[in-house]
Amino acid sequence: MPRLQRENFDVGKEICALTSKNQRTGAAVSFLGVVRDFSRGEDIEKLDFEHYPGMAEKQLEMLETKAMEKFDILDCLIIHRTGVITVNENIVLIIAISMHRRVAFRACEWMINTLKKNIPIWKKEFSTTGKYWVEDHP
Amino acid sequence: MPRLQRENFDVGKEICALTSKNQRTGAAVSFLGVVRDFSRGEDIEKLDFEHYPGMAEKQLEMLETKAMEKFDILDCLIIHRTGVITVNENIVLIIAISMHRRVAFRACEWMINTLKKNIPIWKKEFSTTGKYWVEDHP
Amino acid sequence: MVRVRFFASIKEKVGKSEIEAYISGSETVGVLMGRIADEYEVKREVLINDTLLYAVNHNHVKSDYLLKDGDEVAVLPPLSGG
Amino acid sequence: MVRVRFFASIKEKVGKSEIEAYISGSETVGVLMGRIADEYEVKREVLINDTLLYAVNHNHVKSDYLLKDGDEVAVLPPLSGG
Repeated sequence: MPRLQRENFDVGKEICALTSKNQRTGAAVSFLGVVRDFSRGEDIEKLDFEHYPGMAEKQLEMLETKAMEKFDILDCLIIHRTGVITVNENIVLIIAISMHRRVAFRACEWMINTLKKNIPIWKKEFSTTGKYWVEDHP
Repeated sequence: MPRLQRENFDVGKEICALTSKNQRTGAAVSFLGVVRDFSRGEDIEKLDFEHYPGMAEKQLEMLETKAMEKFDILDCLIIHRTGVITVNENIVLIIAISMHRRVAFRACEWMINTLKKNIPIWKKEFSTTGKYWVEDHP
Repeated sequence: MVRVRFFASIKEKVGKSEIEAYISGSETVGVLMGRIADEYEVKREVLINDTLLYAVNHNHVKSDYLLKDGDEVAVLPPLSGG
Repeated sequence: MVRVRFFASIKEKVGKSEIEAYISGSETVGVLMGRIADEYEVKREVLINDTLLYAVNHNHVKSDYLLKDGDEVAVLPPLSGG
């Protein structure tokens, strides 16, 4: 079950919880997105994440379900934070576990790419010169 | 600096230590290898990892250096355990951090693939029916 | 009657996070957007352009999707999660 | 004189983890392996086959690598780390 939450998460605890639930696990691939101090030539102070309540959760659930159907993985998990997040803090964590590593890499990368395209979440950047909604896909 | 160690490692702590050293970090991709309970049709009890002291450390250092040269990543880390490891325990952790996610995925997967080909480490499987050295690349 | 929700930059441009709108018979998302733009005096390009996505009842739809009474419509500016 | 180290399955087959061997003038890793097989009474295929890797002074080398006095040679069965 995906989670959309204000609080931070513990990366190691989440990976461990997933792998220890499934003794067949041979590989766990994770993607952690964190706030960079620099974006589009500007120094970043913080980000503010808005989401579409209801739809974001539903689409995240569909994303996990599709990943399980599309790839030969044992389990997966998506956690995305909302609200204000400062430099070097965690934004998003995606984990895929599998018997063999290749599919875990493919599934994890596919999930973060698809999340960026499909999940109704928006990021406002607060830089030293102003604030603006990010409206492209770097 | 890579590490070859008997003790377990804390996945979250290692990822965090790497990302917090570099404020430009936008993405951290990690690969965690754990002991599966099942391999080649047999139930596994434990693995025993032997390595070539001196050469394994040196080749792991070269692997990190090459990854830094080959991919646009900010940093990377390889930790591999030695000795006896039981089911569901950690074997190896590989982390790549970068500004943008794509290169971190490429670098992390390249490192684990290259580790399996080049680093003088050998795994003995102890199954319910016997023990044997693993001599292929699944 | 449908509920229409705006997010992020669109919300700031329209000046509202949600409105209610009557729909007449078989109306598409695109046609409704045109009417809303006129009524709320924003340029049509704000609500109708290639970078926007639309959703009805939490599912992604195209602008030719036919609305029915009670639908929740949403205008999604370019997504930037992750 | 060179030091020769064996690991994993090779160590078990040869029955030793390391030996010392004299080398005569310009001898390759492959030639040395043949001599060791004869001397320690293991089949040549144990020390010379396509699945093995060789290392000299901690670097991967091919079997035609020319040894010199003081080298540390290692016979590496198929690797299985990770």
